[in-house]
Amino acid sequence: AEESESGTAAKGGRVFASPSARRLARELDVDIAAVEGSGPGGRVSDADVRAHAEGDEDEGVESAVTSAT
Amino acid sequence: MSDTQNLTLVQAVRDGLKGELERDEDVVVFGEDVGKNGGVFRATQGLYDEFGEERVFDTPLAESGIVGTAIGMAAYGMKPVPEMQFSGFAYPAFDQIVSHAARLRTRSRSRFSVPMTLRMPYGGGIRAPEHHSESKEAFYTHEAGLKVVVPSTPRDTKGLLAASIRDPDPVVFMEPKLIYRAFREEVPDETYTVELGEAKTRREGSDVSVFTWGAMTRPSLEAAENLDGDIDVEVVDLRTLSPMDWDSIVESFKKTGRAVVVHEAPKTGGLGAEIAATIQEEALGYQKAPVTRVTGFDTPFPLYALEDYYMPEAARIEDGIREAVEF
Amino acid sequence: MSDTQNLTLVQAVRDGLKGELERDEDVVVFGEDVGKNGGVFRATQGLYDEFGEERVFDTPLAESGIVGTAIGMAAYGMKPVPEMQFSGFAYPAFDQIVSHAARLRTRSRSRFSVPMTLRMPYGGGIRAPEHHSESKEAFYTHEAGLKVVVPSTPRDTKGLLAASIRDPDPVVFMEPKLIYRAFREEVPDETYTVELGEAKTRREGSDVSVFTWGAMTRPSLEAAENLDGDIDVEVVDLRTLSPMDWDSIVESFKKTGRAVVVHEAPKTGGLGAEIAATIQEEALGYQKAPVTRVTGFDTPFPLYALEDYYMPEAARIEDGIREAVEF
Amino acid sequence: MSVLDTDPREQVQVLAEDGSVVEGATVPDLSEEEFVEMYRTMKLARHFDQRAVSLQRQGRMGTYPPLSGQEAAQVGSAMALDDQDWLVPSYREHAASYVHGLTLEGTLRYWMGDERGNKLDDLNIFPVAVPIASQVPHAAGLGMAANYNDTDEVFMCYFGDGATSEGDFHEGLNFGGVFDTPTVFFCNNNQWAISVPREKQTASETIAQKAIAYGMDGVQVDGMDPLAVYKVASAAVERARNGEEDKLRPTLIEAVQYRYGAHTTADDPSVYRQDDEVEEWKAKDPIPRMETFLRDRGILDDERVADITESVEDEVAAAIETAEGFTRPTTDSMFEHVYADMPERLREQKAYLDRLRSDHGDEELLE
Amino acid sequence: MSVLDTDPREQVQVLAEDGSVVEGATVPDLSEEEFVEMYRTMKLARHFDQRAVSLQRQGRMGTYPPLSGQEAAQVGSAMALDDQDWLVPSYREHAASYVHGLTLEGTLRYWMGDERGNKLDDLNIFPVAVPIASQVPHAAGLGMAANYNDTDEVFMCYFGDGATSEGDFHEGLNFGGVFDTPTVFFCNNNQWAISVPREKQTASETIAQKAIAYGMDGVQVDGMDPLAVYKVASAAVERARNGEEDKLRPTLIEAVQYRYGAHTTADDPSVYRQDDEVEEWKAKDPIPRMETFLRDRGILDDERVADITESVEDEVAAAIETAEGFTRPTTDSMFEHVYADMPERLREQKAYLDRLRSDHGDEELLE
Ligand SMILES: Cc1ncc(C[n+]2csc(CCOP(=O)(O)OP(=O)(O)O)c2C)c(N)n1
Ligand SMILES: Cc1ncc(C[n+]2csc(CCOP(=O)(O)OP(=O)(O)O)c2C)c(N)n1
Ligand SMILES: [Mg+2]
Ligand SMILES: [Mg+2]
Ligand SMILES: [Mg+2]
Repeated sequence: AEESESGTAAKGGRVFASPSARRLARELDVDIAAVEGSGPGGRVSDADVRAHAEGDEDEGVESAVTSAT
Repeated sequence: MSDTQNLTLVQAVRDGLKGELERDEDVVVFGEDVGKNGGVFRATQGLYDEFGEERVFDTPLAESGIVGTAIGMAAYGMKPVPEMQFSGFAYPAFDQIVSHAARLRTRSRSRFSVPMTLRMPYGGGIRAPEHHSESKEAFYTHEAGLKVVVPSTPRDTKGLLAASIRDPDPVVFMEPKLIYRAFREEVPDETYTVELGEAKTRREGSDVSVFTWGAMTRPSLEAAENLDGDIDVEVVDLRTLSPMDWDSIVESFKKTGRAVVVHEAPKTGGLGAEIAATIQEEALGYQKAPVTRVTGFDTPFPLYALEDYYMPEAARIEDGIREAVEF
Repeated sequence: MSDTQNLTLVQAVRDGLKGELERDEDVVVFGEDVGKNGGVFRATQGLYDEFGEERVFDTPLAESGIVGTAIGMAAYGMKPVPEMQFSGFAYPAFDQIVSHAARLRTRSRSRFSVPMTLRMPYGGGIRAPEHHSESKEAFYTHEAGLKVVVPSTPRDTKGLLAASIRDPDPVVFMEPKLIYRAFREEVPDETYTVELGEAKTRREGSDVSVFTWGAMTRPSLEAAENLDGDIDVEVVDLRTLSPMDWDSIVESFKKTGRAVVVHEAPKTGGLGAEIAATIQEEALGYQKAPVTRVTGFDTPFPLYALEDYYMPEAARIEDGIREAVEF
Repeated sequence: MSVLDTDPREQVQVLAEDGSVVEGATVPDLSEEEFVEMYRTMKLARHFDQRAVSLQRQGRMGTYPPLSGQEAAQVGSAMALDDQDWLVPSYREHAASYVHGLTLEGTLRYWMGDERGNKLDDLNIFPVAVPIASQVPHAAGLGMAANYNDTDEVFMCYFGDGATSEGDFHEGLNFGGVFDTPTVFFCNNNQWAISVPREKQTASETIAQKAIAYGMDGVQVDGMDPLAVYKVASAAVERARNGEEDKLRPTLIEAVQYRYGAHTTADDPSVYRQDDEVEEWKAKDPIPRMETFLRDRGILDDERVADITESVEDEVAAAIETAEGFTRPTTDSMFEHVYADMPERLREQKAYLDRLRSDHGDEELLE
Repeated sequence: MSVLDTDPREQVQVLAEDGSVVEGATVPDLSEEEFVEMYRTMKLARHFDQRAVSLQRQGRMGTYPPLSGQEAAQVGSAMALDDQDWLVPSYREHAASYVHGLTLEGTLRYWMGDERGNKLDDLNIFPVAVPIASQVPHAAGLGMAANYNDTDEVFMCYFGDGATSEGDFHEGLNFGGVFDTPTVFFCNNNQWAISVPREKQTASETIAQKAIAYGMDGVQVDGMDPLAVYKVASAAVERARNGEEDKLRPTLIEAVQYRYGAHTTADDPSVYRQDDEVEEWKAKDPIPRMETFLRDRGILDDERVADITESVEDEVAAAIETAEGFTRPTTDSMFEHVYADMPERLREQKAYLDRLRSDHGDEELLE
């Protein structure tokens, strides 16, 4: 499942984000493509991902964060 | 009369040399055993008979002397095409290459230049003795003033060699001896150039970009085919390693967001490092996974009982591609 | 009698050599002008008088001969410490360094080894003539079997030099001649070693990691101080460039998520590339910005009228740090 | 006067081409056993060489550099060494190395692609040197170490005619002269550097005269005359070991000889040289020459020759069997001998290769 | 018999140390003007040298390698060249280069850290070569190119005594011999390679005799005797240009001389040599020797000597003024001469440096 997911992500259009933001998005189970970037050229930062996650009432967030620590 | 011939890569070297020898009287070909013997790989076969020993000649066994005299000839206005018998035997000439060939233009503010093409077969996999399997292109790409070219097909070989010989600056022309005779391609009879500094996409793909050159191009394409249907792999043959075609690399990467660099040279300090560093510099925002390096090991190239373990082959490249994609 | 002396870096080289010459009869020091003259930088001053010309001697002017004979001596069981007068004059010995010193152990399955320490002053900024300002550590770090060490302080110099001389493998010991006499430090009189392969954090910080070595350590620290209060900069002096202390690099990077590599060598193919490549390999998920490289240009090192433009200095490093932080 | 004082443009000879002793020449003072040993070793080398070439042809060995024609130079010179002395070879000194203690299976192992053939434990033999002339400074350095340690070892350094064009030849001999090292610089001038004939290698009339540039004596010897080679090499070894008034210890010996076969099994000499040239040189073949000498002295007869032939064949056959029985080197060994202590990154690479092997199996990786 | 056939262990001389003509020596056939020119140029070189050293001391120039004591070797040899011929210098041939057309300000410019001093437009002079002996193969290669193009240019290649130990010296001379190049290999044996005396450089009795290793003639000349140098160099140039039966075109000349001053302004010779050695050699000073010769012949008198002294001082002063008036090279020039076409990455780096300069100002960057 993991494999096909990233496979899809790879095909899912160009997202402009720092790798740390991408990792955070994975950890927070956020779809990076859905995050609005606030950086130059719409780049997605760590903060954007966090803001998105907080605005999003996704249940998985907490467990993802815990399992990452 | 045909317009093309079906040639191996080493035959294309020979054909390229022949074309340039015919085209320009200032071109001379020399080195150890390149005359009557036609080169230990037969890359100069027949040229001695055809052009005579003024144009195609053997030298004493002295690499620094070969490159040093080539520099003198080049500064004088000739277009020398010396051969190093194996890239592992170019080191005695290293000072002449990096201190003089690379710098004569800058030192003399372009009064003198060194339009020399220094041919050398490189790479492993042919069950050769010690020191015969080096691939240390990174030594030359770190020296400003040199160009470094590595062909991967017969057709490119002839065109890149012609472009190198006609280039006003010194070119280290590294020939992938593993594939000297591995396959044939239709090569035009007439002379032509393939522009230096331009990468070539050998296979288009959207999931991951493989950047490679020379003898590693074929196993990279093989790996891509093996993964076909599963992962859509782009394979870019860099062809000129200095100056590098950064635009093509970055563009491909921005498309895929994932990359694998494949080279035979040891990992640490190999060109894969420069490619990874540049990618993250220019396209970090697109980067979905680490640029994976599938390379030789950080060991001297082993004697032949172990050489096949040393060199990347399709299975290893597939693993590397999966690693990049599954990150 | 004091326990320490206040020494410059070049005096620490001398003191380190002296300590090892006293400690081990197998240690010999030789090269061009290292005898009576005490070295063109005075790094061997007085050693000829103290130890006699059996232990400290001049050789003919021939770098390949110097390294080649050192390899013979080392294989025999001695601990030769040859000097290349400038790193730019080590190229004639390149074949001996990469084909033999680096490989004798592997080729003989450890029957023979080459416990040689090849000292060479490197780097620019001293208004020297052509070829005297090279810093091509990347040539040596790409060759498996060599260790590469670059000290940045007098105290480290003595300890790293001792560790290099005692090391069973060949060490290219590159001395930052720009700071040979730039400052002094208390250096213990007794001999001691600073372990090879361990980086040293010169300044702790949390915003960004600067990785550097040798003469670039001081301007890096200066840049960090200048930015103090604004940006909290960590400065890591790598000290051993091969084998590299990857753990320390990655650990620092994981803390800061941003990095700048500072070196004098040309950018393309410099060690900055390997560091950036490894960081993204091992810690991509922590990466907030591209690893920025503040380096020399991809040109031959210029004559002195322009050299200060070539070399990174504090202002340029500050810019690089800001770039990494403001990404 | 020492034989080393011969004008470098003349050629020292003891046995004429027909095996008779040249007029006025003194035969070196060897025992009958030693003479026979010299003969047998040359025969062994010849036979080994033929078998090795055929192993390569059959795909049972990699590229191999044959020595046929060069037996006298190798055996004669190496027999001039004591056990304590060192041999610093190029890549063609299989016979010289054998004389100095290397087994035939050791030689085979190396050319079968296994670095353990270069380990040379307990032997005073330096590893094979492929980069031409690069071993010459090593030999000078070994001599400097011996001087420093005040031993009386001698170092016999071999290289070809082509090697004399390399900078390392020059630097090595110059160091030898300056530091007065106990080195014998032994040039196997076999007339060819692959396809390049001796005359194109240097405009110098002889190689021996190059010694003048280093202040040492140079002497030319008939390299297909084992007794002449032994004589000259012994004199050079003696001078290197014990010195001689007004003379430097090192000597440059040019042993004039011929390579009958290809440069290596990858080479085709018919492209660059005529068969009749080969035939001319075969008239000087050291083995029949030595055999005649020994028969004339009543040391050999048909029966002993037959015995020797048989024992030589047996020895070579046994060596091949042993060599082919050796296990393949482990992949670990590739990582184990880079540094005394394996750096972490190398440990990771070793583990990665192990993983690759277990994931894919050796067949796939070695395809 | 050519003067080049002199035994390499002897020394060719024309002027005795006192300026008289050595018995039996023939004075080269130069006009009065040429003799005076020779004298004037040596004086100019000496004066230039003293001023250059003091410029360095005052911080107005970087490291500089002085030539005092070596004027005769440089001027005598360069005067043997035609305009069409080439000079392939090391780093100390300021006087030879001057004779062959390089301005003094050109020389100063280089040592003032500006590559344009090495541009040498329209001059048949190769750039300064700092890596010792590396220019020797270049000179052989230039000669090969001239042979190929069937010109009759000659290439005069300079190097020091220390340089003869490098592999490149050996390889260059060997190529010269094998390809019979129109090269004069001119060794300025000034007794020292920085602190290493000639005797430690090689065990060879002379440097001239090293020619034997390459099949060419080697000849030793009193390098502080401008007429002897001119004579030998002319003979070598003539042989290089036109050939001679049974002789190779190239010659190795060893000009025995002495460096009065430091190796470079960064060197302190008092550490490694005695003042009285310097004084001994000063007795051979070429300038008074030549002056005596010219006075004896009635070509010079006090007045002309004073005129020459003054004109030399004026010329040097003017050159210094010109050199100090040159603009600093642009930072762009650093990028412009790496390749014929600037690669994109280099263009970016150039733009980056421009940005740095405009952001920070030159003072901050150059601090
Ligand atoms: C530095 C270097 N350059 C080139 C080669 C390739 N090569 C191998 S053997 C050989 C010829 C050597 O000739 P010679 O020194 O006469 O020795 P021989 O093989 O005849 O014994 C050459 C050119 C090499 N091994 N090393
Ligand atoms: C390859 C190389 N090694 C070392 C040096 C440093 N160096 C500069 S000049 C010199 C001595 C040269 O002596 P010599 O050839 O006698 O020339 P001289 O300076 O006496 O004219 C040395 C060792 C160099 N420039 N190049
Ligand atoms: Mg040979
Ligand atoms: Mg060399
Ligand atoms: Mg000198």
